[in-house]
Amino acid sequence: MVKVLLWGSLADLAGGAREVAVEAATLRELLDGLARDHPGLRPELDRGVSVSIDGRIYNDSWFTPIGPESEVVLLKRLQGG
Amino acid sequence: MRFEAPRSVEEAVTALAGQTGAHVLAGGTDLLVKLRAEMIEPELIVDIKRIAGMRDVVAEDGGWRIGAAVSGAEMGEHAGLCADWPGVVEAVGLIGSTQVQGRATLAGNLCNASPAADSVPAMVAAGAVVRVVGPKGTRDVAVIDIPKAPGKTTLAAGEFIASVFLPARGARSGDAYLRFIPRTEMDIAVVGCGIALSLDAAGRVAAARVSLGAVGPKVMLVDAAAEAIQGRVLDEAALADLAAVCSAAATPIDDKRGTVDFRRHVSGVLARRAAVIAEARAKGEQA
Amino acid sequence: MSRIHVTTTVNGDATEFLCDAEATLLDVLRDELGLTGTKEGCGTGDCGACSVTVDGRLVCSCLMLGAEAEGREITTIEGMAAGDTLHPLQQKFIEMAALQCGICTPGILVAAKSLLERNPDPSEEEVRYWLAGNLCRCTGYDKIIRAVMETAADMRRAS
Amino acid sequence: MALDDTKKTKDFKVVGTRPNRPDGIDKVTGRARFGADMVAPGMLTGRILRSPHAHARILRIDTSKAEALPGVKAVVTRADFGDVPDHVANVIDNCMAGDKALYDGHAVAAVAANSAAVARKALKLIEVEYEVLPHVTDVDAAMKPGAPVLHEGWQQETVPAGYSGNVISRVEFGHGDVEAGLAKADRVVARTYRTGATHQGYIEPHACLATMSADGQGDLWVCTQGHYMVRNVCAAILGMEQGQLRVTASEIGGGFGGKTVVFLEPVALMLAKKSGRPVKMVMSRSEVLRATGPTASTSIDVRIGMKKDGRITAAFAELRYQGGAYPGSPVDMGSMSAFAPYDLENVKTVGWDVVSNRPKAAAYRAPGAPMAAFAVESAIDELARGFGLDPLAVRLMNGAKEGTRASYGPTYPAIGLIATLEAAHTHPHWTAPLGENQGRGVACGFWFNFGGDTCVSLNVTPDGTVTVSEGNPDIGGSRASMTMMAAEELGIPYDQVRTIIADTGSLGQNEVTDGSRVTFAVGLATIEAARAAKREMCKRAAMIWGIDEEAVEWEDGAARPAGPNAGKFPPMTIKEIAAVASNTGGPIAGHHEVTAEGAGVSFGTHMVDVEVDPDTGATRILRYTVFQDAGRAVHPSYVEGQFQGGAVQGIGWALNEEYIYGEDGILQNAGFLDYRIPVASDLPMIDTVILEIPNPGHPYGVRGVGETPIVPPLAAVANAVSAAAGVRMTRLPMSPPRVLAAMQAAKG
Repeated sequence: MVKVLLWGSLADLAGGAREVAVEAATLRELLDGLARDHPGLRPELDRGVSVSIDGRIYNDSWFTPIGPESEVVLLKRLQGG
Repeated sequence: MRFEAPRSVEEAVTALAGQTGAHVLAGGTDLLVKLRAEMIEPELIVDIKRIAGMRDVVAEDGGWRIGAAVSGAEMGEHAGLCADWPGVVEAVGLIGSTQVQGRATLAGNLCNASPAADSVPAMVAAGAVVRVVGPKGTRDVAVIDIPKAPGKTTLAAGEFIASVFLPARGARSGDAYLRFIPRTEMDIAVVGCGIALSLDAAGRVAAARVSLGAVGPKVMLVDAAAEAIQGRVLDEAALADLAAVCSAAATPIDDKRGTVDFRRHVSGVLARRAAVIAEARAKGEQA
Repeated sequence: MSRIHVTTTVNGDATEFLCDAEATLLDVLRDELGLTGTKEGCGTGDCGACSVTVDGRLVCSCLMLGAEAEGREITTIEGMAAGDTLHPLQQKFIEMAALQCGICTPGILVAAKSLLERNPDPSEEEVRYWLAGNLCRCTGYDKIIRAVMETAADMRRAS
Repeated sequence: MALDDTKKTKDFKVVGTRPNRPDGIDKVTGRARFGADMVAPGMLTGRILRSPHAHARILRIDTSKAEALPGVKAVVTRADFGDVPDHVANVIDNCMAGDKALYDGHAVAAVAANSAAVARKALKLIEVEYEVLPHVTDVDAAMKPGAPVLHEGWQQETVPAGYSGNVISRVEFGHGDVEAGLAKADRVVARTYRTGATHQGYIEPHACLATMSADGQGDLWVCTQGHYMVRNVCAAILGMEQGQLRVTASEIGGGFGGKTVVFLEPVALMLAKKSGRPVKMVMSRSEVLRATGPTASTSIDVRIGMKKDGRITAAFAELRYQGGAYPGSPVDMGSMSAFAPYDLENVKTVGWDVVSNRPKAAAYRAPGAPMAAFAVESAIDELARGFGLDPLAVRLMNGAKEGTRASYGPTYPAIGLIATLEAAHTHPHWTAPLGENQGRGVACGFWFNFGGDTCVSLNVTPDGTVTVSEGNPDIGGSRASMTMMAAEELGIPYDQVRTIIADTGSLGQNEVTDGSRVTFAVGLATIEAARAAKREMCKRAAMIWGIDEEAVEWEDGAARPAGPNAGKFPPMTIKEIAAVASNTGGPIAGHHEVTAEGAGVSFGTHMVDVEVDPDTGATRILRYTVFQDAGRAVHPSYVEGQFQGGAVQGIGWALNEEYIYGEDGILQNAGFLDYRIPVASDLPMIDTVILEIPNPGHPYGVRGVGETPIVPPLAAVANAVSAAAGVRMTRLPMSPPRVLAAMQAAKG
């Protein structure tokens, strides 16, 4: 199981837990698992998120591997100028 | 729209006579902005730059007659003007950029009738007189009497300014113009102040003219400011009185460029600073 | 509404064109003569991107009518290099990275050349005030000012 | 073949030098073609009619008189676009108003005519019947119940009850217990800060030239930060297949985030479609200011607690950003970046996205971060000065480093904040004497940086020189940087490589030039494309020599036999291999397509001295130094240029730039005269110190550098002005009337 840190207001939508565990070995499995296990997160996931895996930020790459000990943090989808 | 570039004043007067929607073009730095913004839709533009004398600076009665199409840059390169009326030259030099200086004129700045025009308070302080030509002939008018309201002048239909006359400077006299802008260049004056003064042999103010711009619907000549320093050495007390009178005389509005309080306060600040410069010039010091 | 016939000199070449009375010199240069090196950034004389010289005097071409060009000598950025030999300012701007996007560059070069023709040894303050009407949003002006001053120094040494 | 994954500094031959840019001569001679410089045979002029109201229902648009005007070839309104896919609905509504005009300058109709004069006249003949509605432009006013609501039913589930419908979303980040942390502080600063809306202020107005054929093929020439984005968005809006619309990026005259969205392009295509003629559209400066760009105006509450030794015990910020007429203000980024430079036990940010009757905010260089940094860095400065502590020492004590848990969640890898602070602390600027009415300010800033979809194609020509095609408009010298990285990797001289920006028909999808991504992501793809070409050239040499591919290595621009059994062959240069490419399997190329991830975050520290005129409140910038981590400076001159340009944009934001709306909701300063960006005479030289803490996510260690430099200056200047004026300035811009009023109020 991968532990995923949620941002504050996202935690409220996941039942209040700041950290949730998801069975996932890749980014895609992680996002699918979150949507499945925590339907309250779906609107935010649909709007798009970025994911920090061990301090590196990923936006799109589904098959980015995630280790069981990886630090995984959901972030609002990054924008730039 | 038609464009004409007459070669004589008479031709220009004829072209303008009876023509509605006619505009005179000298430097064009205001006119073209309005044209582009569709604030005006002229039927006719009369370019006066090709009229003989319009681009000349001529000595006259100890003063200088400046053709209506003489640009700010040309004034700044004229040694006689710079020596006699540095405040007026600096004021016109503050209008816009180097590029705008290549075209902008005293007459145009005056006829644009913006309350914030930089050269106008300086001309008013200098006691400048413009020569107006038109269908009814020629008349000389003090600069202070040209602006009527924001964007409006006292010129009659078909009239235009042919030249600006800066009188003889007089002994122990100097002028200065300062304005406040948020940046160091390229802004419209938030407050402007022109001062011309003469000193007596003892260094007291013998005569003064103090003008303010951008703090009322049109440029103002502040007689009370002149009275406040009349007969006095410009010491701290005199300067403080001058500043107070100017702040009190200002009748500004709040707008995107400044507030009432700010403009009142800065009117006094600029008057004080301009007076010091004018005094130094009157004493023949570099300032 | 008939168009106005204008005979003038552009970058040393005798040139004729027809223009509407309300067309600016900038419109004429860009749309009639194909000289698009002169840029329009504002149309109100506030940005300097349209700088050209008229009879040697630096002006904004957006603030001058095309019809006024009759009999004048206009110089634009396209007239700055001699064939494939760049003007020293042009060369220095490239070497010192004095441009990023490059939209303000033609106007700044025309203005800087005009400055150095009048004042071969300008102070930093003089360069900054001379160019105050040429807006640049990319560079913060630092490298532009340095390039103008270094070019002036090079040109003084060479003369 | 053996290829090192990362190069060490000492190995670089091209990277780190300062060659002339490949587009230099075009740009100094006026030959470079920008958006408005293109023409097409039979071209029409397109123009847009814009709303004179801040908020109005559009009851009726009658275009018949305009259509009847001789010379008018097409008139377009929102109705011509019909239904569009959801993801571009707001985009087209912003380009052409639907039921309501939502801000002063909102487009309501467009014409194409055979001259500009006819087009102008035609606009005047379009009759629009408006029902003027109440409007709101201030962020705090827009949030209040009872405020005029722009969009009914758009509020997200994240917003609690009791807020105006203009509040679109709420977001919260952080960790620890802020209230408990504040209780431990020796002093808590609690203040509200406000920033005005600023515009990106690029000197080149938006421009494009569109053609549409009857068979559905379209072509677009446009100044944009992302022509692939333009293609995808326009195709969706016009119901075209993406492959049928070819977009070519012109040279771009500045963007800073403001050219990451479409404004004219779908309209120009629709006009071209209806008229059957090419249509060119160029905005005026007032259109640029009224209807493109700007950034959000903000209102931010900050509470920070500090022990008297300088340790921060807790930090809280509530950020309210109005992003104009449609959702999507950069408040999320502001909330995530606000406390990113600090190692905090207790931290929380709350962000509110608010709509109002202003043009929709576009990204502006590190979108959302400068305002947040202004508030946070001001509060930290006030605390440090209040305790008599060195503001840099306080930042060093609390600064984030490798292993710090960021306020937005993740744990930092190697980062450069402390390096910038230490460089600032030991720099002579920090201890230089100050005169009367002068003050010095410092502030830190952070930005994420991105990667994203990227394609590069590298081709070896028959004579052995190299062309590189990339898909990101070159906004500040990136062709030079790509050329350098290709030359570095191939071991050939810089002048043997030429890089071009390819059109959308020539490469796969490329993310917009944004997020400081290009030198990082396109650089990465360029290096990988070069490596692919090298592998191919090693293979060709191996064929010629009759040895194994593995026995060939690439060094200094040539294939060489390597290893004990490779045999003794003289090296084959790229030119020699290219000359016989047709005999050894065909043309040689390398290409790389990637969604680049792993852009390294970036930090900077700025230091500024100012003098404030006590009589007028006018501020003069006396000295300015930027310290920033660039990871690896590929072309140091362009890195410096980014630092300097970002700093000066921030100075403008701090001192003079702002959107000024009247009571009527009309923008009062839609021109460069009163929208006051810094001019040359306002500024000193901007000194720079480049730190290089390599990004492990890039083969050469590159980090994006473009955005971070605009984050610290708002606060750095505010801290300096506050020190010089003797009063804390909490509102931007610090225009002279505001500074003077604050000084007078402080005197009592």
